[in-house]
Amino acid sequence: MINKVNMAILKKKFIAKDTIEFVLKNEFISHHASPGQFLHILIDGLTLRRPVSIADIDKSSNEVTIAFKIVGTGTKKLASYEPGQSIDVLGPLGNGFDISNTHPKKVLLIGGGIGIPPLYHLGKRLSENNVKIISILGYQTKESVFYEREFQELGDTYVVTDDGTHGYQGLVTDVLTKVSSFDTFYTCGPTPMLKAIKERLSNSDGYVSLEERMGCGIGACLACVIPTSDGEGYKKICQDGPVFHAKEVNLS
Amino acid sequence: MINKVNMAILKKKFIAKDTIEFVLKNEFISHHASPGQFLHILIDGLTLRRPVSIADIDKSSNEVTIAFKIVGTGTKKLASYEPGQSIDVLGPLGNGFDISNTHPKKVLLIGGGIGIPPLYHLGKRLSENNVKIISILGYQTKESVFYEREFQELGDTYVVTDDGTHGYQGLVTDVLTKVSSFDTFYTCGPTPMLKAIKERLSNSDGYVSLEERMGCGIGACLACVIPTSDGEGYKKICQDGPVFHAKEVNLS
Amino acid sequence: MNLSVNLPGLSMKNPIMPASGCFGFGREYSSFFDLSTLGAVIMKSATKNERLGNPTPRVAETSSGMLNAIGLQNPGVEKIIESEIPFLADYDTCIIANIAGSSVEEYEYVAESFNQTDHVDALELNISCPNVKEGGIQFGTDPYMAAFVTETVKKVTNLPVYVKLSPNVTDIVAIAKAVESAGADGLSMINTLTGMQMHLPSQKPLIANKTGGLSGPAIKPIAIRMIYEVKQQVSIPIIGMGGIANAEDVLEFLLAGANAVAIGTANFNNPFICPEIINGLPNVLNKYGFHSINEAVGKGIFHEPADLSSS
Amino acid sequence: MNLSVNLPGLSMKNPIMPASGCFGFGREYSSFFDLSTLGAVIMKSATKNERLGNPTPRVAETSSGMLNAIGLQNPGVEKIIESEIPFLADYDTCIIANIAGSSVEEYEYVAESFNQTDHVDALELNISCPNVKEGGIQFGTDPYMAAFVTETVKKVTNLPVYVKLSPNVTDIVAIAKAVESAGADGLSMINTLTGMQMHLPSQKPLIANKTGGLSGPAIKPIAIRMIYEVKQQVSIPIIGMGGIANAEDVLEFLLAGANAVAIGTANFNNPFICPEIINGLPNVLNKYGFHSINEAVGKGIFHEPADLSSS
Ligand SMILES: Cc1cc2nc3c(=O)[nH]c(=O)nc-3n(C[C@H](O)[C@H](O)[C@H](O)COP(=O)(O)OP(=O)(O)OC[C@H]3O[C@@H](n4cnc5c(N)ncnc54)[C@H](O)[C@@H]3O)c2cc1C
Ligand SMILES: Cc1cc2nc3c(=O)[nH]c(=O)nc-3n(C[C@H](O)[C@H](O)[C@H](O)COP(=O)(O)OP(=O)(O)OC[C@H]3O[C@@H](n4cnc5c(N)ncnc54)[C@H](O)[C@@H]3O)c2cc1C
Ligand SMILES: Cc1cc2nc3c(=O)[nH]c(=O)nc-3n(C[C@H](O)[C@H](O)[C@H](O)COP(=O)(O)O)c2cc1C
Ligand SMILES: Cc1cc2nc3c(=O)[nH]c(=O)nc-3n(C[C@H](O)[C@H](O)[C@H](O)COP(=O)(O)O)c2cc1C
Ligand code: FES
Ligand code: FES
Repeated sequence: MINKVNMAILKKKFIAKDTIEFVLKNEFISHHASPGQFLHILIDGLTLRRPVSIADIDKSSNEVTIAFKIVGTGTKKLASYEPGQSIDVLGPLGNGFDISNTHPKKVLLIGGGIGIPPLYHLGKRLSENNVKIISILGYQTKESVFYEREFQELGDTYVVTDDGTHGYQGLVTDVLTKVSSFDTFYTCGPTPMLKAIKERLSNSDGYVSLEERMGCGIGACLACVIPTSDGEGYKKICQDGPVFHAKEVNLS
Repeated sequence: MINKVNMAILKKKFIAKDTIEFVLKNEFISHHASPGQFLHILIDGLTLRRPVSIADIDKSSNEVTIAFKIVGTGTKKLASYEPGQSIDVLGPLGNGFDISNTHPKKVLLIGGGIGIPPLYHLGKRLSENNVKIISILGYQTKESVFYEREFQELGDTYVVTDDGTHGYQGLVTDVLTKVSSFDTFYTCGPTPMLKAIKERLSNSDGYVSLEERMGCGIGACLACVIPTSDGEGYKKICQDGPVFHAKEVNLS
Repeated sequence: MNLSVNLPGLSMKNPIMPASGCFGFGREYSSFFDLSTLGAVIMKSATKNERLGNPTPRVAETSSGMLNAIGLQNPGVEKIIESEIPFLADYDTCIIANIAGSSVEEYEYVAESFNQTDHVDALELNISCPNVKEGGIQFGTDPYMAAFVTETVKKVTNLPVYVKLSPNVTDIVAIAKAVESAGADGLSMINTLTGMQMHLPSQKPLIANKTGGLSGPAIKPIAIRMIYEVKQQVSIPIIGMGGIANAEDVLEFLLAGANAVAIGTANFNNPFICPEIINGLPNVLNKYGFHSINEAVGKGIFHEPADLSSS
Repeated sequence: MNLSVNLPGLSMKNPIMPASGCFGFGREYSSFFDLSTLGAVIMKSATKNERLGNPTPRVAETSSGMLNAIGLQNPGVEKIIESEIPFLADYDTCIIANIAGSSVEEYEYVAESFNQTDHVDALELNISCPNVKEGGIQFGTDPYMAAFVTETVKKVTNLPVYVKLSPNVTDIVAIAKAVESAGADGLSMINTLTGMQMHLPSQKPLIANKTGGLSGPAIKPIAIRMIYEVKQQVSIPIIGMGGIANAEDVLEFLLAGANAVAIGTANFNNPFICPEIINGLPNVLNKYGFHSINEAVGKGIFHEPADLSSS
């Protein structure tokens, strides 16, 4: 069930360079959203809403956390909002990570940059279900690092930076060898990273969360399609995704 | 001299229905502006600035007062600004009321609705120079009345409302007969009112302050012209005006 | 307040309908509100066969607008008749089928296909899609071609035909008159303006298709002008669209000469926009002294008593 | 960073100039900043005799844009040469004279008149003003007429001629090629799109002239698209304009194929916009890896290796 709601901004925090965390309050979203789902946020003066993943939920207090990076007009404007204001949100949107049907014992989370927030929400839920979590987190540079401690609390965490200023130097795929076996991987981040992971882990069961520029966010406008791997059709990232089984879609 | 300045909003007050008064702070404007001049205000999200007259100035505290009515998108947005914020202003603009060269002993101010604010600034300056002030103020209805007490402090004041809910019922021209002699009149308000006054007081010396939709506000774009009464040319309201000698321009 | 509007084939409870391509086939929006509140639904363009559309990115934000190059992705007319129309037919609203094609034969085929169902009330002939390589806009920029495809479709369909005009033309009145002469029952205007945005980081056009169609409030003044011009030269009704975002905008379109209006881009901003506008319309009409929709239609067309301009 | 640009007749220290009609003859803006910082100044359109323009209101705000119908008000070419050019000539900047007319003879007359002064560096031929009853846009919407007026002006002037194109056309490439063949030294694009706004309280068009020209950020995607299309088909330089509001926008125009740019509406928003953009440009060029203006020109024109779109 999707709704258009107002979410009050309770807290605002700069958690890394150009990266902001909002704690928002809304009962409907906090009770209906699952890991991997996103919010479609109306930003003053803009025509199109902006999709931002849910990074955490506290059902008891109806709090919903998001974390986003300032990359353009929309995120810059969103970053100017202050606690006390509220934002118009369409959500929860999309199909999140499938965690009800599968019963992995040990999972690998691989996040790149601003793809990390939805994995945190996922990791927390899985860890509540006693799943063992290993995380690989990739950032550009030391200043961009966020949620490192939070992931460490969930389990073994490997941090890489492009320039080696924090953690290992290199790409998330460079530390894959350090990880022993796992049942399922879940990944979210820039497309080149997802492609590399899909190739490297082609023998493993896994899920990728994708991004695309969106119009409606609800499956009506066909802005956000991705070809399916059978070459026969398209899936809508906003409605069928953003999370897909790694084998289902064609990343090109 | 014109400048682009930031003016901090010090105070905000609803002074009548849909009518807001801002006290702004800026040294440059407070020291350079004369009665009848206006500010060209940049409003978030809009392409064109909006002209608003200066309603009062306190040079000692560098405070500049404006009063405006919510009539459309721009004024609505402006009305949403709060003390603590500041506004981007181009000013002081235009040619104000000529009070240095003439030496009237007794003047008549005739204001209609949102044309009243610049007359208040004028009245205060004149009254400091020991000029006797008589005012006629016209409003739509009781709820729209503002600055009545302020004008009474300057001198005899006649208030009219269209519907008679406050003061006399009728138009400002209906109470003209109550006013004994005066040296000069100054008027600002809706064009039909200005026309009626110009006709009724065609034998008197007087000045009208005009309004027109503006582009640049500084005389470059020719958006705001008014035909001169000799039929031979145009004047620019933003630069040559907004105040003109009543005989100079053709109100049609 | 009586909001009803009667146009060829369309007996509508109000003049508000979602625009083609911005509402899919109604399914997604039906979870937000009862589609029976709408005057009509204009479906996404249908082609003969399934189309997969253009590569992504397909949309981009622009100042007060957006670019799109979806590329007429749709499951093909048969699937639409089978799977989508029965869903919509359950609602108490008019159904307009938008048809597109790469050739006159394709338009003909698709138009004829819709004769199979009883649930479609009118056709909207999309001769103005800027986002496909062949067909689409080329039919909409040449009066002769526009008339020819209109005539062809009129021959095979038993439904009223609204021709959707492209704003990317020197003389929209000429196209409007040509399709009227060719038998169009109404006009739909405007489709998007062809635009482009450069993506600075990659130094190439942001939209994968390079150009896209510009829609949203940015284009409203162009839509109003074109409707105003066309209204004075044709006698068939006009469904107006282009940047409508609130009930005041609807009245602006009515005054300029639209008989009803469609709402596109604004659905993305607010999925409840159509019912909100329907609810707001009586107050706005009232405020400006109107007692019905028809009373406002074309009221803003202003014939100057004399030429006051000093050229 | 080297911002200099050399175009026919224009040896400019940077590619930034205020657009015609948005800067008068520079006097008012000279109180805000030193006009010598500008690459060039394009003057308000000049006609043979003084023109008083259209009735007011002449401007209206639209979403991310504005409508204007000034109607080419200007003191006439003689007065401009006498009183305005000497003022501008005192600054170290190029001067472009924009010329307009109701007839080919008028264009010819005005163009020839500018031979009297040594201070004008180039002519901009306004065949695209939508705000006057006769002339202007009619020359800009027909390739034959556009070529004819270009050719005529070229014969009488000793200055390079930049032809200012109208976006209100089906095929801007055809017009661009026609004026190139007729001898144009450059193009200036785009002028405003014809638009209209309805004023609800009075139930008539807000602009007294009814229609006006739409400018500002709203039209930027249309300008970018047209420059991109034209650049690939002509070899003369392009002065780009339409909605530029910051240095990033300038780079977008350069990538699409503009050699220099003009800034119109944004001057009203911020009278310091031209010097601010000039100051900001080096950083923006740097950020995206460019070392000069010329390096960026046309860099965004992207020839797809193969056709990836599935029509
Ligand atoms: C399902 C989904 C979930 C997302 N979750 C998050 C999140 O949790 N935190 C976060 O910071 N960002 C997230 N994003 C990306 C976010 O939506 C974009 O960064 C944002 O829309 C950019 O808007 P803008 O106006 O600031 O940038 P624009 O000015 O529009 O563009 C600036 C740059 O942002 C990038 N961009 C723009 N739109 C998108 C998009 N839809 N997807 C990816 N990149 C884009 C482009 O590379 C562009 O160069 C998510 C995107 C999707 C589709
Ligand atoms: C020199 C000058 C001084 C002014 N001083 C004041 C003042 O002190 N207080 C005040 O409240 N208003 C003043 N105005 C009018 C004020 O500028 C307009 O009310 C304002 O620009 C409307 O903007 P908007 O976006 O809210 O309205 P819009 O949405 O643009 O229009 C709403 C309505 O406002 C009216 N309007 C719009 N622009 C103007 C304009 N330039 N002049 C007159 N009416 C307009 C129109 O009738 C229109 O129907 C002044 C105007 C001028 C030219
Ligand atoms: C994402 C999107 C997809 C569209 N698809 C179609 C389409 O398939 N067929 C069509 O005739 N018009 C299509 N249009 C054009 C709209 O129906 C409408 O004419 C245009 O967007 C102007 O209205 P607006 O400004 O309210 O969006 C589409 C527009 C958008 C934004
Ligand atoms: C108020 C105004 C007056 C204009 N007058 C002229 C003119 O006299 N001659 C001309 O060629 N273009 C004129 N233009 C068009 C501009 O030069 C420019 O081509 C157009 O506005 C697009 O640029 P912009 O979006 O930066 O304003 C005028 C534009 C505006 C807004
Ligand atoms: S954004 Fe509209 S279908 Fe996905
Ligand atoms: S507003 Fe530009 S000349 Fe007056």
